[in-house]
Amino acid sequence: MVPFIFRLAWLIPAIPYLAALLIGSGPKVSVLIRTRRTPSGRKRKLTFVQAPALVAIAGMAFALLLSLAVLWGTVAQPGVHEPLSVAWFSLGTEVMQVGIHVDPTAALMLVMVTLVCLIASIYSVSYIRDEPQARRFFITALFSAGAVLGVLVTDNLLVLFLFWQLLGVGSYLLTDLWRERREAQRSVLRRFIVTRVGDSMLLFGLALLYAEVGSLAYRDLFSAATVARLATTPYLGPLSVATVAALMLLGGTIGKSAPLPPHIRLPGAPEGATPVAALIHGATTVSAGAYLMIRAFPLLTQSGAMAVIALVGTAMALYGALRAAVQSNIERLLAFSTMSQLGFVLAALGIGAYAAGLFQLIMHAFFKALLSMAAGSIMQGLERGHRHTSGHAVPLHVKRERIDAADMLKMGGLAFRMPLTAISFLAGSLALSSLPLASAGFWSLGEISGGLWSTLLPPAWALALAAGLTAFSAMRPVALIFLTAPRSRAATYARENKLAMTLPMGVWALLATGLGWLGIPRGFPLLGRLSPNWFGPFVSTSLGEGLERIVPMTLAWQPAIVGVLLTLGGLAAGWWLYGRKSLSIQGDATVDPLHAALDRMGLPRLGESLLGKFGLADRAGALGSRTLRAAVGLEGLIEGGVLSLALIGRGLSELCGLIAGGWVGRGLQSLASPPAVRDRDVRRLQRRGVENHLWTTFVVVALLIAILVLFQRV
Amino acid sequence: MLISDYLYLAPVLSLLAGALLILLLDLLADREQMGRWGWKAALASGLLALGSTFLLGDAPVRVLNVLAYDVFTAYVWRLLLGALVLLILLGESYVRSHTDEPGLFYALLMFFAAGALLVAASTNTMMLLLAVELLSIAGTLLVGFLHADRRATQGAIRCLVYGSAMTAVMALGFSWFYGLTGTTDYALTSEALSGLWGSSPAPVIRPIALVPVLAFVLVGLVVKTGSAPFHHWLPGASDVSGGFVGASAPVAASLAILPKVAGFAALVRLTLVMLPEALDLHIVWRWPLVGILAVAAMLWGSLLGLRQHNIKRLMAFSGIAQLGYVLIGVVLATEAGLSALLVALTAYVLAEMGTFTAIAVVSQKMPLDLVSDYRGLYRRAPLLALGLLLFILSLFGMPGTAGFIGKLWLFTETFRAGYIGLLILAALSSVISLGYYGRVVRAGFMDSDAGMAPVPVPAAASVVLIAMMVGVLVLGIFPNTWLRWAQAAAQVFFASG
Amino acid sequence: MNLPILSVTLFMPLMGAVIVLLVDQRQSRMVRWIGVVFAVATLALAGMIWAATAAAGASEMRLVEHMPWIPQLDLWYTLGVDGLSAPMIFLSGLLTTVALFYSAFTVKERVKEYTFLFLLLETAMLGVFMALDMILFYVFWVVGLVPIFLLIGVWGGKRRERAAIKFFVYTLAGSVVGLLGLLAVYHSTGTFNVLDAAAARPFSASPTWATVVFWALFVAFAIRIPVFPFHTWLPDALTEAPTAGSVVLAGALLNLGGYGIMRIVLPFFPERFYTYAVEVPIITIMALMSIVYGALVCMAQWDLKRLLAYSSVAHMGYVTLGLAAASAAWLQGGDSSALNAAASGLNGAALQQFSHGIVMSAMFLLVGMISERARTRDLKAFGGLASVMPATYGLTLVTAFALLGLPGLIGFWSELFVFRGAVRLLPAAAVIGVIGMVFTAGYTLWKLVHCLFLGSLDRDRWAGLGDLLWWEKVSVWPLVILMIVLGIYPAPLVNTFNAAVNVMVQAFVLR
Amino acid sequence: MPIASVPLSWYLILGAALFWVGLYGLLASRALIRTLMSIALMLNAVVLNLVAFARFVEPARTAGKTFALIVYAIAAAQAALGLALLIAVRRPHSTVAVEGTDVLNRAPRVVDEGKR
Repeated sequence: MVPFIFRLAWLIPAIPYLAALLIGSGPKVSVLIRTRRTPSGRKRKLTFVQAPALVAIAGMAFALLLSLAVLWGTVAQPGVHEPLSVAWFSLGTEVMQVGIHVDPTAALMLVMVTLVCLIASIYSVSYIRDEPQARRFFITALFSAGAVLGVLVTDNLLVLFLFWQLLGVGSYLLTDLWRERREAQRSVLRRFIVTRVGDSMLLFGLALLYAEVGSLAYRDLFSAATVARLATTPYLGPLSVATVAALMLLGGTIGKSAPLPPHIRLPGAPEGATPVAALIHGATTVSAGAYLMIRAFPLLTQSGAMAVIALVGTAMALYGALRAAVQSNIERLLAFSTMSQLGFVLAALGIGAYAAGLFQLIMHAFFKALLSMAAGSIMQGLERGHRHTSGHAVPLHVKRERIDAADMLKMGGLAFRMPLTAISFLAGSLALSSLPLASAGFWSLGEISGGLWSTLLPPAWALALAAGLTAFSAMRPVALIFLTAPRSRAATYARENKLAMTLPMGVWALLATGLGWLGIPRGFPLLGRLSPNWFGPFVSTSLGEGLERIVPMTLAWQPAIVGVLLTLGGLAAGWWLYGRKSLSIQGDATVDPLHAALDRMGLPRLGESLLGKFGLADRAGALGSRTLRAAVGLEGLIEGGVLSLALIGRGLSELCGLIAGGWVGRGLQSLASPPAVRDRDVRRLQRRGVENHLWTTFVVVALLIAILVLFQRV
Repeated sequence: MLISDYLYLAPVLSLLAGALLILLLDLLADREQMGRWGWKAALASGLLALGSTFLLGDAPVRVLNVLAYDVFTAYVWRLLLGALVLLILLGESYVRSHTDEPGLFYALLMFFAAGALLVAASTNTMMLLLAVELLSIAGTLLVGFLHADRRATQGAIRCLVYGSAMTAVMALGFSWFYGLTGTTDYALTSEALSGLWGSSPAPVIRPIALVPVLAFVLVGLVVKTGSAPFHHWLPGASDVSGGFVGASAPVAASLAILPKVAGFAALVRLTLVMLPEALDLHIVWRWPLVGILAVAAMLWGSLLGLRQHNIKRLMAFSGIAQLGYVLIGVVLATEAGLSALLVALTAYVLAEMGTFTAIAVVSQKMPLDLVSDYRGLYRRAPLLALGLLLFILSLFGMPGTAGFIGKLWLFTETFRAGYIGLLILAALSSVISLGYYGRVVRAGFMDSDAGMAPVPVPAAASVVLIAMMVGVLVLGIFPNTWLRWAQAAAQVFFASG
Repeated sequence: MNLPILSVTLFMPLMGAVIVLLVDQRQSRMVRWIGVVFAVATLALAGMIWAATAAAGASEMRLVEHMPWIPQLDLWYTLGVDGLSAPMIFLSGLLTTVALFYSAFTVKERVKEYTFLFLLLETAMLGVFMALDMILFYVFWVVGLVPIFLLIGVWGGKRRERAAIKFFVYTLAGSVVGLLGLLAVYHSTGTFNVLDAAAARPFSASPTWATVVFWALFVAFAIRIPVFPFHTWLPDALTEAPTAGSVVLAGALLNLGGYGIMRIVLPFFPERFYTYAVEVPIITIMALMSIVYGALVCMAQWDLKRLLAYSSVAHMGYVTLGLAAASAAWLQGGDSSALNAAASGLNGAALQQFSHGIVMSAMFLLVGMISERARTRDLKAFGGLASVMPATYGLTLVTAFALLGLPGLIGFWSELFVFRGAVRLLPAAAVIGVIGMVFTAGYTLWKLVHCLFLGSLDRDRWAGLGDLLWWEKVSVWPLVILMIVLGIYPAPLVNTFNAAVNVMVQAFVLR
Repeated sequence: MPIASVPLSWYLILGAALFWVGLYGLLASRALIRTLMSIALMLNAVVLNLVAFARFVEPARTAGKTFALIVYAIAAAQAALGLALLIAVRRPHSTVAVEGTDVLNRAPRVVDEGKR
């Protein structure tokens, strides 16, 4: 039974694609599920659950079921399974195999991703307004979901890369969602290209491994023997193949996971599905990126890149947290916090804390999903409030004042207007801030900083600082959105959303907080006994034998205390700055106390640069256009080179002409130009017709021949 | 066996007879009748001559002690006579519309051809001189054929002055040969020359002193036959310098084909029969003398061709370059090299014939013969344009055409003989020649035909065109038979020695 | 099996061309369909050839026909296919078919000559891939230039004159150099047979000569690929050619260059190739310049077809890079990982040609369809076409992704293989080449997708453009399907190439 | 001194001198008549050579003399032709093909530089 389930794992990524295909080509039916009374009193069909949504939900549910079955299978038989492997093509003397790889890590990730996608699909049903849009939305969503599932089930870096790239395409297809919006498209493109930088590094790494090992299957690449060999094979200068490959994979991961999700929501854009899209694309992308690192863990541990990974992770964590702390746009805030969280994961892997990293990754996916959904709910509520204030009588297509529903400075006091959302968001925020005991994040974070504490001290401090900042930026939106008084009319009239939206959030909130208990380290006082750490041993079976280099899940007490203190401090600071009293409003704009504080401290530039108004993109653009101009100029040069060859030919020809007509040819030329004929010469001769002279000539010549022929005795 | 000797002269005699017959007819018939019958009579005698070459067999024969009839001669004669027949066809419409003396034209053409045949076959310096003179006088008259026209006459004068001077130069060279050996026969000269320095008494004259003599002969022959760079008269004969045609297109074609082929045959004979291979003289002749001539011809023709705007001049320079390549065959002077020479020469004749047919047709409409007159030719006369393209490609050496086979063989043999520099220069000149070939093609195919009238193609001309196109292609793709002929012809000089 | 299937295939289009010549000018409809029918027949035969070669193992020459052609010059009519040429033959057949089919609906004037030239061109291309005699190879190689020259010159765009002449002079000049090289090889080895000559290693005793001849041949082929400093004819030619002409030129004709290098230059002069790819890395630099520089110029281009042309240059750069990488294995005799890397590089080069053929043709078709509708090629004039031409948008999107080497589409494999070879054998070049990938993604998506299809639509101008008609879809779909199918399951293609490449690598690597 | 005792080289030197004089005349002269005469001079040089050679090399046979005769005949033919052409140049513009006149009326469009 179990092998059979594993064998079916390939269906998991296939299902979303089939569903997408079905939606793309299927009949355009809409199912009416509800009618509503409009203010004018007439019944109008308002809300549909479209066939696309149904297909998508059914597909994701099926995928989830399968994933759960696979997870069950791995629980029953932990360890690595490769139930399927077929020949793909041959290159050189090697045959490339492709198949399925199932292990606890993959199974957990599968469940996580399918679950997130399923919930998000259900949740987005209430968002989607019209059928074509739904179609496009679900196709892109399913595309991405399928891609990340593909990344998870394959046994082969090549296939992983394939799906990895499809994931990029999935994000890219968002452009299709916003066909007419140039700005959004441009940012999607920009993101794609940035990702592409990472991808090309990854491809390089892949090519390197392929060339050195002759295969890209995990079992060949990450076997102890291979890894050891790669670690000792020199490649570029002092770097070994393993190191270079690890760095390249790291580049791929960063390229995939670190860039912000596309600037999704423009002020006043009507589509509401965007946060969900962001969730699916963003969360899945991040998981895929980190999954690569987790997969390649055996290689990383043997390479010289571990410290680099840890440092990069720390830097990302700190940077993301810093930037998240100052954002006033909720979506951007969440995006930067995602980046920061990925940094934590990388840092964990960098110190060899495999289980902790994975745990952090999964937990993050859960609470970030929660936060995203809550943010979507808030924005939706705000829009409803906005519609309420601008009146129902105005038809949809008439242009009216737009609001930026993601701007937290325009919110405030929503706790009572949207209580369910508020509770969910709070739960997510606390999880994000890794508040002890109340969140899943605490355990993993504690472990990571503990690990760093014992190996690299300065990064450990940085990481602790990042945790504090994360806590601050988790509290900040809570305070800004839900506490004090509303700061705009839309916020004043905002309303709680329908159950289809709030219920999934509620369920999710419970999950997000509860799951963390699965990973409490054994050494933790009291709780360590209460809930034995099942997670670590379970996932560590994913690693092949001889590769378990996992930092024991001990909890050093110094970092733990520092971490708790910093977290609490961050939360308190957030509340103190934003939740204590209403923000002052100057004119139209709300003053952000943080920025005001930074200004007062004489660091205005800091806030701005953290907000991203640094102009780096412009500079890069200018450099780019200079390069392009140079390239085009070079083209002219080459053309000129060819032309000059032609000119040399022409010149030679002129020279010949000169010789022909010049001093060398002067003698010849006197022959070449007809000699002058003088009149008096002619007059003497001009008695008979010319023909006769010609005739004479001829007769003479003919006679001559005759003479020769007759008297041929020479 | 005097009678049988005359038998071997049948081609020449039938041409002369044809010429005399036409002259006779010319006295009796009026212009209109002549226009109708003249070309037919000429054609008949041309065909007769051509046919008779096939009846003569392959065995080498010395005719009247001054001519050699062998496979080589037969090959060249057939080539010449084939060209003659086509020239008659080609000239037909042109002559009818351009002159009131059609009979004279054909008669001159026949004399011209007869001269060419004799040049190709002669094995005696005296005979050669005489035959060249016949060729050159008939040629001069042909150039001046539109004699009422002043500029045509000037072209003829130029021909005459040049030609006569070169006759003198060549004759001087021959006189020295005679003086050294006491004979005018090639083979005997060769023997005598080898004996000259082999004998016990100290030689009268050192071989190096003969180099100027060789140069005289070479220059004279080559310039007379128009295959070298010194002959401004050839482009000049068909030029537009005064804003007018020097020679009509059929005449230009005749000048471009007959004397050159004949001249090459004579050159080959001189090289292989008269100059004993054992002697340094032979080497001197081949490499510095003929070789330099070849290089000069190739580069000069290609480079000056670039400057031409008149298509006849352009083709004349292209012809110079082409014959420069052919001269390489003389430089090699091996059996294969000689075969290659014949092949290249034949390919040249085919292409040149075709090109001049096209030019003749167009110049009936637009007598200035500027390249720009060919604008949009593809839309005005597709057959003409395609033919022109094909011939030009053949001249360039495009694979699939006869020109390629010739060049390929020549180049292969050159490589084998180790004349790498020569080869590279030939390739270079080929590339340069693309410049002007490209211009013709561009005018014909790319330029718009706005303001240009369609060009009607006379039936005879289209027959020639199609025949040449087919010939160029067939010989380019299935050249086996042709190559066998050429090999057989070349063997003549090597089988015995 | 006694049927000389290669000859039959080779002369099938020529026969069609002759028949076309015989049909009356006015019956253009009939002419068109004769052309298509013959192209389809050839394609079917080409498919059979591929299948037969693959079935027979593809590692050595199959279906060989050998008879004297011009014995006096030691020329043989020798045909044969192996895994390297069979797919190329199929590709040429496919693209000609697509081009003729598409032209059957678009070309209105001088249909007869047009069809004739296309069929002639097909014979020439097939001939190059089949010929095993150097001069036979050369004949087909050069003969193919004339039809394309006329296609550009007569049916081309506004500036066709310059483009056609440039093409003519450039390629013919290159071919003269090539001929000299081939003659030199003959001089050295005494045979015109490609395989024998390769086995004999021309000029192995004389490095100077080997260098000279190597460069002559390399330049001759490099002009046709085209490689960086010799590429300037391509943008003009591709821009001015009619759509179908661009399809065949970009898709099939450029492959001749790479094929020539694989078949002739590399096996003949592995050590020279090694020298100039590794020790004095001129070739490698040329390849990298093609990649990076081509992509940069693409970014600066606003003319749709020119853009594609430069993108062609950039993509063909990978071919050269793959070859350079393969040659770098020369010194590493016994090392099986180096051998496999070299095989990978060669496979990558071959595949890149194939995939470039398919993808670039599809792109040229699509772009041609758009620009012919819009009567402009200026990218700045477009935007938002996705809403009026959804099918075009979808197809272009897939093609663009194939162009930038997305896994799952055909373009990816070649890049992977090339890099696999380069990473192992030419690491520094691989680093730079990888950067080119980023650029490619940039201009492809930005120019071909965003500027054309996204953004706001100029309704006054483009509302009436209309989506693809049935025959346009029929022309593009086969290519797109191939991109996807071979992208997911490249084995039919890769295994065929690989069989031949393994043999080649074994042959040229120093033992 | 008797004729017979004049050595061969004297004849040859004279011949060469004549030839060069003729060549100089040919190159230097712009008048057709003079040109033709120069050519005749060159041919005469050849004849002198031939006769001298015939006398000294093989007095018994006739080849050299025949050659000399032939060269004379050629010179005569050339002279005749030259004179005929001379007259043709000066002949009034009477009968001319139709196209000819037409062309003359068209101004030359391109000055060809290839020929000076």
